[in-house]
Amino acid sequence: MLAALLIILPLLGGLLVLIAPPQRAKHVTLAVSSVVFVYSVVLAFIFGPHWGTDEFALTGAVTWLDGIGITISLGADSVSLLLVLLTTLLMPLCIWGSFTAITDRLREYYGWMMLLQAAMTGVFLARDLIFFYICFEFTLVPMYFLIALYGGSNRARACVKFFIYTFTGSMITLAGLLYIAWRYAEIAGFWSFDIAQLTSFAVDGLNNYPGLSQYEQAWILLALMAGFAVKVPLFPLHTWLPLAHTEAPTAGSVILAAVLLKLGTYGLYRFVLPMVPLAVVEYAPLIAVIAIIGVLYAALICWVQRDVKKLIAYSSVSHLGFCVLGLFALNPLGVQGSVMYMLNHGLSTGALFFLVGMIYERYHTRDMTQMSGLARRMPVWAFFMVFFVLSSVGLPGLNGFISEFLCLIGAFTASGDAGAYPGVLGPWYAAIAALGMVVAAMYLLIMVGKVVFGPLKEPAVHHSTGEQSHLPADLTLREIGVLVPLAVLCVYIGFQPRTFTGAMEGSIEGVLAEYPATVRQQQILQQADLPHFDNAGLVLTMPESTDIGEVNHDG
Amino acid sequence: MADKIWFLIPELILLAGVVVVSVLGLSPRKMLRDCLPAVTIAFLLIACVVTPFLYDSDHVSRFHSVMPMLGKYVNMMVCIVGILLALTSAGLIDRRQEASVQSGRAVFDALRANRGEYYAFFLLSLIGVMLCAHANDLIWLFLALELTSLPTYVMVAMSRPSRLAQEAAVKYFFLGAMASAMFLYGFALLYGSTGTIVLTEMQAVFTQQADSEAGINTLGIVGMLLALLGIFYKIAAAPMHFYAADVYEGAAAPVTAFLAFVPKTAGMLAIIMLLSTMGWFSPSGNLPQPILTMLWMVAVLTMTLGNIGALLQRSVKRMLAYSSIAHSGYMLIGIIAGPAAGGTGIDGLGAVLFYLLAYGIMNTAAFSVLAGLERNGQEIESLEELAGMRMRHGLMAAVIAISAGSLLGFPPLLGFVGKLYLFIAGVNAGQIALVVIAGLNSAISAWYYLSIVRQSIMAQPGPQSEVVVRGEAIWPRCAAFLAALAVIIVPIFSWGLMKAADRVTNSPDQLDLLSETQAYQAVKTDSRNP
Amino acid sequence: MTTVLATELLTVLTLNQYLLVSAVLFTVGLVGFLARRNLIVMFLCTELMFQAGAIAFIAFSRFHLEVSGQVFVIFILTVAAAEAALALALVVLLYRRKETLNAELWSELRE
Amino acid sequence: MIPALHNLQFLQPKLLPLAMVDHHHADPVAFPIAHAIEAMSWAGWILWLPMISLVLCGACAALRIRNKLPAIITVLSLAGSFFVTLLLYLNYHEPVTIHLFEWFNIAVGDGNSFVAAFSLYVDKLTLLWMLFVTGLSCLIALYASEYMEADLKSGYARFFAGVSVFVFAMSSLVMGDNLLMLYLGWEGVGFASYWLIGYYYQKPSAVAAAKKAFIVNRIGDLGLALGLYLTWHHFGTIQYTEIFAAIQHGVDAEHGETGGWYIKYIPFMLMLGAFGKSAQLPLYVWLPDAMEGPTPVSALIHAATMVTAGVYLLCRMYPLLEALHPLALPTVAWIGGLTALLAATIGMAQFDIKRIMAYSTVSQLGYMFLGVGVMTTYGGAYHVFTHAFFKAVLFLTCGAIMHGFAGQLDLRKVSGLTKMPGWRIVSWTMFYACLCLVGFPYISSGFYSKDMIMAQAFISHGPGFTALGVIALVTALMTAYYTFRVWFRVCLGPVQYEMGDEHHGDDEHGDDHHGHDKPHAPRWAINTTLLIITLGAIASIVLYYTHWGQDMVAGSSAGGGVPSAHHGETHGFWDDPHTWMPWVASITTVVGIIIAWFFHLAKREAADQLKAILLANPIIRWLPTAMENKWYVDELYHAVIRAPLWIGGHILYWLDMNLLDFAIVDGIAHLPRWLGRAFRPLHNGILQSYAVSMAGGIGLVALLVLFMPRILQWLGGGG
Repeated sequence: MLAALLIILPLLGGLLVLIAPPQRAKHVTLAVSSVVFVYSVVLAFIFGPHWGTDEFALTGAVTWLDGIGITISLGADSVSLLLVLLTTLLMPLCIWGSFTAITDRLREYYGWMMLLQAAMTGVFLARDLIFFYICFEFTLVPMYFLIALYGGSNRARACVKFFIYTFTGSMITLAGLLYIAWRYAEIAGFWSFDIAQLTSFAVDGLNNYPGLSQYEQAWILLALMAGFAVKVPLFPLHTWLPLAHTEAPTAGSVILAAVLLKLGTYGLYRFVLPMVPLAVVEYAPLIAVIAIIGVLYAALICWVQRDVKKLIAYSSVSHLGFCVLGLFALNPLGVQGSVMYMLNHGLSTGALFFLVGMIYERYHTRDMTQMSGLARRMPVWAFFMVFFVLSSVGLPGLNGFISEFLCLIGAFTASGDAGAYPGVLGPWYAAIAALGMVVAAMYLLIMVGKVVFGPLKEPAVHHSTGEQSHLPADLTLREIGVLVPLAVLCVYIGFQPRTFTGAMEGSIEGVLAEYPATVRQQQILQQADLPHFDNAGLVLTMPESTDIGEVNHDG
Repeated sequence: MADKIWFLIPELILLAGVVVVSVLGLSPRKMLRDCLPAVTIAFLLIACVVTPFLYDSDHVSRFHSVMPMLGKYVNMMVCIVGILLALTSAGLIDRRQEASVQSGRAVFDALRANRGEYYAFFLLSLIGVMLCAHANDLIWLFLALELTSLPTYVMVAMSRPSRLAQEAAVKYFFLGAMASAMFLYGFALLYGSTGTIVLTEMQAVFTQQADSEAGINTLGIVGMLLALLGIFYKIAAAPMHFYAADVYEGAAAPVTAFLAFVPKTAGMLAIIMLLSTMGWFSPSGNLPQPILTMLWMVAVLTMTLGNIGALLQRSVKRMLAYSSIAHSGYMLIGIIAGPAAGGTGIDGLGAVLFYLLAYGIMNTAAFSVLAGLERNGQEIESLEELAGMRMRHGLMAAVIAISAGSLLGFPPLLGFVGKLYLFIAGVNAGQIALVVIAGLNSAISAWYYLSIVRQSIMAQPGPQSEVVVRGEAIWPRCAAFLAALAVIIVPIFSWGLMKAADRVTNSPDQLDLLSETQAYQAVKTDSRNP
Repeated sequence: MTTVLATELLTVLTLNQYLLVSAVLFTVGLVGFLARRNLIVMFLCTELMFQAGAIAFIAFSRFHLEVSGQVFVIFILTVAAAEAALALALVVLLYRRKETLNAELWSELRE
Repeated sequence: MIPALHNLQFLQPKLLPLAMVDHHHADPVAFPIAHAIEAMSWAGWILWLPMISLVLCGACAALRIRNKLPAIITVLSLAGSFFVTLLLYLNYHEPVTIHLFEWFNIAVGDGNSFVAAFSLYVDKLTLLWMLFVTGLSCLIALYASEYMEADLKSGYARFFAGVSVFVFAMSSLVMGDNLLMLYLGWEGVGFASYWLIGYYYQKPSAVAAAKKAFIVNRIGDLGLALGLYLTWHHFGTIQYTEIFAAIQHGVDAEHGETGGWYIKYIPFMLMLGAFGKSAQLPLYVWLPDAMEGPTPVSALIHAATMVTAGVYLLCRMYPLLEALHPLALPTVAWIGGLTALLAATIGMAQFDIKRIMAYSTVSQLGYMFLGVGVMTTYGGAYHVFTHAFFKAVLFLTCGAIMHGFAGQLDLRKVSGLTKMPGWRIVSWTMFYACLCLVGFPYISSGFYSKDMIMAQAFISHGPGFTALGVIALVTALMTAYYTFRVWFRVCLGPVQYEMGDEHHGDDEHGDDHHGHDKPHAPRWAINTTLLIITLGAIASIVLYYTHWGQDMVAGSSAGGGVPSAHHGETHGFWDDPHTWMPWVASITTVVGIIIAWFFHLAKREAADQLKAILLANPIIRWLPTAMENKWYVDELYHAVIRAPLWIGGHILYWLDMNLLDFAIVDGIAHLPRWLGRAFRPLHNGILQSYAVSMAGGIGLVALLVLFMPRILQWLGGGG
């Protein structure tokens, strides 16, 4: 039950905050979250031999609703542990970053942060569907209150929209998950929500009964996408995001972008890909097209934004499109890229939200037209801004490039004729999505050009709010301290992605285990329908064994 | 006969309580009058404690009922929620009179005092519910239902000295009488179809009919439909739900809480009793198609109409009234699923019973907050009056937010566990569409539950909410706190409760099957954690 | 064949005819309940519906040659009496308030 | 030689291009391929030294060090890099790869991995490029240490950090042993260019130019990325060694079939990248604007080194270009030729000397592409080499003028530089560089390299190559004209000048008007640098005669483009273009210089008269106007690409907010509410109406129950 402490400690921290004096709340939470971070790093070492494999370690379970098969079972494989590390790293930074921004209702604020951390960690560690769902949903509550109590002027609308949108989606997801569990129960004779069991059942069946049919899988895919796609968010289900981001307090935006959105992609990775391979193979092109539309659509919208924060929010939509595209490439490169994207987007977009927050704390505005050339007033800030923008743009040598590149090359090579992992996308998908790279450079650099560079123009501080910022013109050491770890990681990942990609290899191979056979099977079916389906000379290399039941693990 | 009396001991205890409180209520000594809620609670506690000892296997095996174990769970549930409700009601009745007695402006006049009667009716109604669980013939069921309802009519009327309360009572009573007539007529047809009023015998007859070529005869089906529709009035299910909003709004908050739980429980029990005669325990295990169709439609209509109705409300009580309608719809999923559907040990009825308890607790929490605060001597009602509660009454704000979350079915609160169980039961019975509709309904309901949260936690106090103060009696707020605590803590231990709810609906011969399933699950659990 | 005595008429009455009467009574009660505005009349209509049930019970009891249906009727009458008492009490209460028994005037509680 | 056009097999879907390309060499792609060695990892210091310099400069910036320390650090480390490069050159025996550290290594199934390590691919082409890159960088950094001294208080460290980044990125571009490392350098130099163009970040034009450079380059990078993906897809590797091995192996048995039809797009995708980086049509527009950066940057990045990356890429990937598509090289040639011509026409009509140099760079880059395209990679690479030196000199002299005259760059406002004290070195090195640029016979390096390219255009057979040769000659004429137009105007003639309005550095340090009223001549750092680089330019003539350059190119992947036999065969004068080309080119050049002399020195007013005449003529008027306005290409791009996208962005945003969010999402969210409102009248508070509703509801339910089987049947039948 080593992993359980990752959830329990923040919960205890939350309780501790409630009894601490308000002015000490931030220190308490910072201490607790730092301890959790250190502990998670220790766990990463304890996890040691399991890195690079698809095994789950740090497992443990407590029975809860036994008769209906619900246990609280935890465990981590390499991907989930990495995401846990991302969470535990960001949380102390968020708390540290909020020291001056939050001035009232301190205990509640930090209490919610702790709860949020517990819930997010729970999502990544859950090995039981229902426990996963509980944590997945519960993240809404702290976020709701963070926006509702500490947000901007339009926060009421933002938090309700955020809540209801994601809640609606996940209700449908719950139905889909229950359906899988039911089918399992029908055959097994008892209910179980163990993710591993259900996954193996969904694909391979149980006791000589077949797994889920393609028709069922399609419906389940739809149900699961309803929840996860909203969370990601995929076009056209993204409209809650800009609003929520714009209104949330800085730390809230950071967490929202860095971790909460990843819950959606993590859901896709953990449930959609392994559980419904037949449907995924059938609908991956459609999802990829939606993702690509999202990439370009959001990118163009970013271009015309005036509010910096909204711009970055829309850029999240655009970026996560790449992430989903990589996921549905269904080959190791794409999925590696996608998981890397989850980490990298967390680091760079998180940092960008921090930076915007720092500006907002000083000038109480984020309107691009009101400020210009801030590099002159705050060179350190400008350095970090440009740095993270470049990371976000995908400059090689920084982290963003790694993931973007892998996602695109994954999608590119995901054509039916690819060797070990044939896919259902292809060059065109990647080529069109890659236009997003260009547009991303446009809108981000235009933003930088307007805000960071150019002749100095500082917004008049709104006296109506009555609060003159107590902060110095440029960043304080605390603020630099928040950004530096992120920047260091960005560079490290940029030059040593192997640390991470190698760690995830096994898990990703496990997730993709079904796909080569499934795709080939579908190709055979398609070919039966259309003997000359590609006049461009695409020749299929057909494996000798085309039995879908036989899965070729290592070729 | 003795066996029957044996199981009625809790009811008899409460009956004694009725006598005691109605006498005590007339006492000229204020202290005695003031301890009426305590006395009520004491009797409820005794009844609750006594119950488990009654259900030993020896007696149960001699108890000829469709569901011999049902009473155990229901008695305890009713007593526990009853305690919360009694706390909520404390200080409600005769407030004006007591105040003038207190200030010395008037002397106590026993003829004008209602407090004793109120608690007597309170207990009588609870007795009605308990009797529903023990019913083994139609007469008993009919009388139990009437015993549950009739006191509530009076309670509504006496709950507050307001025209609204009386209007509510009239509507409740008249429409209730119509509904009673309907299910009575349905009972008559059922009797006509089977020639017996004893439920176990009816069950045998219907099973026989179902096995025959002709199937269950039309008279029986029509009678069942009519009886169910009549009883739907008790659970405020569509289309018999129209009264709910008005009545709940008109009655005082504690009584509304009572109405939302007690008649609903009685109705659910009656529905379970009636349906258990028809199909569930037959070899096929299914309800007849028309019944199922009707239940399905009613479930969908109920939850949808309840939720969309609630969306428009500015009055919290009205909103919760509609939400109560919607919750009946959710519970009907469990009814549709039926007991032990699919042979996987998931019991739809258990889910309903568990949900009733959950609903009783969380709903009481919400209403207790309304009862515990007041504005100009009136209990608070509208959303505007909740505004900024967080700053003035932080604990109450937390309670109402928690109960709203739980009513919404938000994990990991009690309402979620209940709803999850219902959904699993529904899916288990193959009712995927129904569960999806229920899920979407939950999403719709998020709108108005969130508006409660938003008003109480986020909004700044407005002119209407600034004058909201704590009520005189501390007990409603205690009830609110206890219930909210339960909403948070009970989920952790809910499997014990579920198991209790699960076993009750199984007839004795099925208990063996259940233990087998559990043994299987034990094996499964072992294989999972080698 | 042309002249039939009333007693004979009773003996040839079948279950269906009783049920028909019961159903008609029930319908009359229901329609009356829906159509009339006077609270007392409305209450009497519900009584009609109750009695329709009672008639059905008695008819079935005779049909099945089983007494419990008739026992049920006793209880129905008792409950009806209880309801009547309650109804009258309420009606009096209301009449004191508004000096009218028109049900439509009591519609303060509404959307 | 080149696959004949009538061979239309490439249009057929199942193309196996390798089998069909008809090479003009007996063994077309025989060049030594590198093999990995363990030793020599010290070569990594070429990359690490600039990196260290970057970190130290960053530290200087953070510590607010306001002296020349950053410059010293940078110059020393770049000198170190150059030294290491030199060592590498001296130790060079055969092509090798040197592994530094793991970067990408991802298993992709079937035991294959996607590998892209930080490894160096060292062959002669690499060394050729690295020698001038590191050498020139070091010198130009030295130059900048003086040039940038006005900015000591604000951006000095930032500038040298940028230079360090650039050298690091350029080194990885050139030395990487795989396409991904090349891509890293590719984007890296783009970023360095962004950094340095936008150095004067308070100048909106500089910021805009930086942005434009980055974004236009990104379009090229997109092509490069797609080329990379295709390469990976087809060859299953992105490492040069393996790609070359596959190419040399001929028909690739393993991947030949699975590569599919799109394999033949690899060259075009790579080309797009090259066009972006090397400012060719249609992506050249960023380079003239890039002159907003400090002049050393223009000299280093936008003239000598970075912009040649495209040529490097084509040389490096020459075997692919040759093998994969018959039209690949002709496309390069045509793009190059047209770019050369277009840029020259624009260059003739500009007044800003730095911009003229910029257009001349674009034009000369066109020559290089032309060279590669007509299959003389040697010519292309050699022109890169010579151009690096003389163009650096030109820019540095321009920079010196700008520095001395407070930002004055208008050639009409500075005159008679040779006669001013202290400007001699500047004007005469400039003179020599101009000679090189125009390719003055025999004494200038440009003569040799340009000649090689133009001659080869007439030798090689390809679609319209002869026309390209003519275009190249016309361009040479124009080049001679506009180059000497600058020199005659600025350096000769009466001593006249008008100071610019620019003061270096910050506005806040306005007291620092050291050069505002009278010009100040350059000091030792600038002069030394100019002299050294000019010496380099002269030295490259020697290298021609020693066949050093030819040797360098021949031993590399670009070896297929080194014509080997043209000196051996003797024909009539007009038979071998290499024989007559020097004469024709020389005459063209001299004519150009004479025209320039006439209009811009002998009779300066004639130029204005000519212009007036041209402008007065309603038929021809558009020509000078269009030339002066750069053929309106920027405006065209704005109207065709940028504006529609921008408007599209606005439309999408509007739709996003109003249609998607408000109408659809909120609309759906409000459906329940509307539905609720529809049911509201039923709750009218009247007892009877409730009863009626209940009864009606029961009736409805009863009806539905009755008819449900039929409804279901109908639904089932209908569905």
